Amino acid sequence: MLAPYLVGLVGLVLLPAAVTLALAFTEYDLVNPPSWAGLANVSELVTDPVFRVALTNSLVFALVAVPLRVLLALGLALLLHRRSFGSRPARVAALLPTAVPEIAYGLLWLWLFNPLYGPINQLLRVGGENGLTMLGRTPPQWLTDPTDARAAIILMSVFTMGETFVVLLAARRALPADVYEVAALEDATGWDVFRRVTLPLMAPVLALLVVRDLIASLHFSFVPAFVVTDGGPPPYATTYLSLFIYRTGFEYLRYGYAAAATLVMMLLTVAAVVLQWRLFRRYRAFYRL
Amino acid sequence: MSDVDLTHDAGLTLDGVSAAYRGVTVLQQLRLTVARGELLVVLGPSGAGKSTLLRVVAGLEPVTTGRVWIAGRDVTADRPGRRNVSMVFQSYALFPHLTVAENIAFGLVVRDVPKVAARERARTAAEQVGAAHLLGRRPGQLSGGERQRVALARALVREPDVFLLDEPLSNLDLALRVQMRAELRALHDRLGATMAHVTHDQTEALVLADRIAVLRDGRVEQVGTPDEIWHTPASRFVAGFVGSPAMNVLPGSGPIQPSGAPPAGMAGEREIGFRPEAVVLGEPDGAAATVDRVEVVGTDAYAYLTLRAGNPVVARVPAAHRPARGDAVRVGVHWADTHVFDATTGLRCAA
Amino acid sequence: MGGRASGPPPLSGRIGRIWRALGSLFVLLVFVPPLLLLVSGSLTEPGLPPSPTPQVIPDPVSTAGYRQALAVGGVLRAALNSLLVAVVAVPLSVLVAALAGFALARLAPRRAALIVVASLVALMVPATALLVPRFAIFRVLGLTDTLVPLIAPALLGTSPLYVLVYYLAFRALPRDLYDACLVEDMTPMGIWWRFALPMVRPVTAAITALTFVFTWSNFLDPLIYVYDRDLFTLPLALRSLSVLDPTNFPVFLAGAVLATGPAVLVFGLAQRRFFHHDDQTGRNRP
Amino acid sequence: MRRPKALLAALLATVLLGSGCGSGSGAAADGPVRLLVFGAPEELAAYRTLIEAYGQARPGNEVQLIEASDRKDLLARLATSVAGGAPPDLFLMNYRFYGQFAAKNVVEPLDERIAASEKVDPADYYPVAMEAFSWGGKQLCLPQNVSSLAVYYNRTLFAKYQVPEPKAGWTWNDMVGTAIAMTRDDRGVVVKGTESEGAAARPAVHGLGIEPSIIRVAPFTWSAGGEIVDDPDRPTRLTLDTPIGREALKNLVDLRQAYGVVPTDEEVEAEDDESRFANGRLAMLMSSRRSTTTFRSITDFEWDVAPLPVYQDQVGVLHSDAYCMTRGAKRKDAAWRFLEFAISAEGQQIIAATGRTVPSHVGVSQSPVFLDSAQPPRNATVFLDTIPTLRTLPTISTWPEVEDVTAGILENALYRGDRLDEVIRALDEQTRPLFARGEHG
Repeated sequence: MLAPYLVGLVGLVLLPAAVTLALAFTEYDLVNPPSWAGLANVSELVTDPVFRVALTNSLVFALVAVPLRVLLALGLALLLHRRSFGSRPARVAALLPTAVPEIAYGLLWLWLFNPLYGPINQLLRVGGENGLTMLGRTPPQWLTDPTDARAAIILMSVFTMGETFVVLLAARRALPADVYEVAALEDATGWDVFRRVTLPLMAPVLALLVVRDLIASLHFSFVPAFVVTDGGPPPYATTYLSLFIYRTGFEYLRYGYAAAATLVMMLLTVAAVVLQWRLFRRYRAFYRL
Repeated sequence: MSDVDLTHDAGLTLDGVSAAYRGVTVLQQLRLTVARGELLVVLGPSGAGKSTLLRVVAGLEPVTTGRVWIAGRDVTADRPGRRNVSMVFQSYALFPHLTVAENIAFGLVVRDVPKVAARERARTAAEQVGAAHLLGRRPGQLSGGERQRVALARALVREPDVFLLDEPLSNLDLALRVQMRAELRALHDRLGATMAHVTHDQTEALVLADRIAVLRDGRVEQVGTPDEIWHTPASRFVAGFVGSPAMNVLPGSGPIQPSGAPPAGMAGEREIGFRPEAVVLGEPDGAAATVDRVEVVGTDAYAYLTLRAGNPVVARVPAAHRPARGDAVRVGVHWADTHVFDATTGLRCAA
Repeated sequence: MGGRASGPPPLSGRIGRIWRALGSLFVLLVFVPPLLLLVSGSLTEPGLPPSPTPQVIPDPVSTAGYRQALAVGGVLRAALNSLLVAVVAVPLSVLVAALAGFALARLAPRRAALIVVASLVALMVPATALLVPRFAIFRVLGLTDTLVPLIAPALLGTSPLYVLVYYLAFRALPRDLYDACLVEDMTPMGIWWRFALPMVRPVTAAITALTFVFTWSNFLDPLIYVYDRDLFTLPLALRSLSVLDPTNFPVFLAGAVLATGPAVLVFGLAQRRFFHHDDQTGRNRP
Repeated sequence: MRRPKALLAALLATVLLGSGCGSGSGAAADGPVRLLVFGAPEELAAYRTLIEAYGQARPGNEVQLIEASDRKDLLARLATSVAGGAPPDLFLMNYRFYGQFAAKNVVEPLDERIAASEKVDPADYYPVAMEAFSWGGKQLCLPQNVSSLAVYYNRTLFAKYQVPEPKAGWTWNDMVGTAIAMTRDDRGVVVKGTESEGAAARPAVHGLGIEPSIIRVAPFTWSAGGEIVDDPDRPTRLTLDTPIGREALKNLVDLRQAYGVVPTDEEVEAEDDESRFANGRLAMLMSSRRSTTTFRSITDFEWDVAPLPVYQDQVGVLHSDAYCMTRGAKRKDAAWRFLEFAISAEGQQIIAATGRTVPSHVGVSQSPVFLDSAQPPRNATVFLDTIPTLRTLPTISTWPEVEDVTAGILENALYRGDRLDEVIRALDEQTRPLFARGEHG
């Protein structure tokens, strides 16, 4: 029963990935046969300012976007797990952006972010004069200011936390009712219940989701940076590792070099996952979960 | 210890079966036989290996040594589905996505019994356990007792060679348990089926069983009819496990000297056991004791005493003649009412 | 929804309900407008100088954007291709993921752990690292310039994550139920089909929806593996619309609406199932 | 477990069957010639027209168009397919970007085929375009056009504000003056659209649109007698730190920072220059011939083209695309037959009719198809007059990276007003390693 999956896993992912990672140690331009280069690519990466910027961008993105996404999903799951007025449509609404195909999603935001004619800034300008907001400030320059552009990419990614939301909602609904009854008998406040009951009980799922989001954050940033900001504003405000690798490999034909960047990216991911897992284990030991 | 008469042609025979779970031996050289049409209750405390025994019979756990025979067939190497056994799980293991009727017919449907026939047999089985009115419901809508009946019906429907019941009554409340106990016994008598029933409840075992096998640490401690188990417990362990409150066990040289003629073989280190109802309060030459507390259970009362030597003793007395807390009493017992055990091996001595 | 409220509300009674309703309203207000704007934008007349003030209902309402998207972008043809890919790939992918997840759950722990780790590693591989080697594989198999490379990811359940989700779901099912199946002499395939799969319907619904969206919006794969314009899928068609000028936004928004519609529909249908789980053992993931 | 085995068997069968077919079709030389191009939907339509005409002229010869949306998509496709061993037979590429493929031996030299051909005579084509595609003494690709930069302007708007139209020989300062005079607010009053004036002075019409890139800076540096690189054949660094280069840069930056005649960054992101011009809110736009296709759909006003302004000499910069054949092509002969057709007078006439190109075929460029006065621009000879003055950018393999890096720096210089010394230093520092890594033809 595992056979098709194993064929797919090895043939379509592990083997190709191994080939690419092996190419990290070669000089390969996609055209001529690769030649052994040892660690030359890696040592060049260390001094490459663009790579460093891309790395920083990716790390900052992960550090900001992952907590935001998970917290938003958790908040929504806790808010909407119980039946109440409007909770059903609200649940569907929270999922909708996740359903939009990536490219369409990129195109949508490209228009929403349009600095002059986009709905977001037009809304922000309501009540203001001369193209300023009501508070007399310039509206965010989503596509031309480095900080605003980074925020824009994060904003885009935050809206698509539907998958995380669904899992957390299910996890919350699966929690046993009796512990909440005990908490009610002890007259615990909402915050106490959250901190001492809900959070510890949901911690395993949360940990899993954070790991997943961390891994995926490198992928989340690709299409927005590719379609919406094109890696800019200049020089490299939203050039994330994924885009850096794509450009280096496919536009500048330096596949070996791009593979080295991929290697670094994967090692970082593994490190982040292991670190996070250890932190979680300590937490789990503490709560004896 | 008891040398079981093993015939491989019985309803169910375990011949020197050992089994391990996660590297720990759970069953050790187990020899046991259940006659055709017999209801054997496997009794023992938690961790004695009772459930493992059933799972080995069903083929859900492998044996490390020994052989399993069902209705004259060696099934040791057969997979569960080929052994023609049915099992009632402690959790009932009903499929929540199927209706009661579908649950009962499940075993038939997966064996490609035609739908109409399967439905008919499921209805019959449901009627036998008094669950015919539940057929259209789903497990989520049933009470504990109803689920138990459905689980039984699912076991019945296939007419297996052996029924395996894994603590099926333990999740029911007392009244229901008493009722289901009786129904289960009646069902067995009606079907004449071979059944192995696992429980840790000694009352259930005594009431239900044709024979009882007392299990301790993966070994059979004693096999016998309820009478034999009660009246001639083969060891101190069996004596202590069967009966509530438990049998009093005191050192043979100890603080109480039973009256009457001692049985033969009282030499060496011995222990004597006697049930609370055998204790005589107010025996003039009895041992001195004080009353710690008294529990009244209807017309009877249990007096918890401490002998001068410090040993605790429980006595059953009529509630009307019960002593009061703090009273000084004299305690006696007849040799005829005692059981003598070897102090080192814990085994019954002589008769 | 089953009405199985998990415990009493931390905020008691009416105040709690009001807060919750307000919260729901807020969620609606945040999440719905982007999509409404997508629709309203797509109905604007293309090529006009952009309006300096916000317009929720375009004036004039025009379907020219849709007509141009269909004509210029070949959106219709692309939609058919996308549909073809999804119709083959999604069921296949769910099948593979469910089978593999089940087999994993029944495997000896040590072997299962090996495959789980391999799957986690596979999750960490960025898509860009796979393009070139996969292209070579597909070329050797003579499959470039067909839709097969777009269907191929179904072989690994689209994403190893979905296999792991199934694995966890199947593992969470009570052991007694598996044993009951074994006593009834069922094959692993039979247990999977008659017992395990029906028990995790919410998971299947969720994974089907996610797989659909993933397949439907797959962009990099067709970009690399598909040449023939007649084989273009929707994301590629949209990509060619995205090079249009910003003021032609109604055209590409129209394309985006056309591409989004089916995905939203599938999600809408599936969410009823994965939010609706009243059977007690059919818990969604652990 | 019967079913999974069956599934696996089916899978293996598919794989084997697939590879069987694959090796079969891979070796076969029949099937259509595959041509990889990119472009906006209108441009792609032009290529489809060309292929259709070829099919009619030579029945039985099929060409399949592989479409990419932009240059980057095209590169990704070309690179992966070459790496995977299944390259397209032909691709169309600008000379600025073909260097990386030429250097890596991906492109098939065409000299022998040209010599043997009865249809292609190199003398029929503008030499400047032909030379741009010669690498290491070999003719690698054959150009289909010889476009160049020109200034598109909105005649109607010039007439309305009574500003003299640009004409040949005008200087950079003339252009700045004209742009200032054409930058107006919504009441038609001349305004200065700089940030310091506050948002109140946001112009309704901007005087000039220009893209901050090295290919826009180059012709003016040349015009002033300077160079953009130290050695056009074997460049090792940019030479914008010379007084001439510096002045050209400063003048470019001043368009935004001092005079505010070009739209702001924000405005460009909101609406690109081409559509701003098409919407009548940009008086002049510096662009290549390819904008013509889009502008021909303008109905609201009249427009025309003027030559680039000069510092000293009239110098233009070449914008030329060529058909290249891949070395790994499966159907080289068939591909060559299409190539012959595409760059022949007949083929060039078809593409020229769309307005997109300045034909590289001398005869076609001077024919009514190109100079046809029924369609704007009326002043199409501007493009032909420039040809003798055209210069080419260096064709080294890393030039695409140079363009990307410099574009970022120049964009910040123009819109954000980075200090000029910093800009020049950054341009030099960041491009040196790229030049060092580059290979030359």
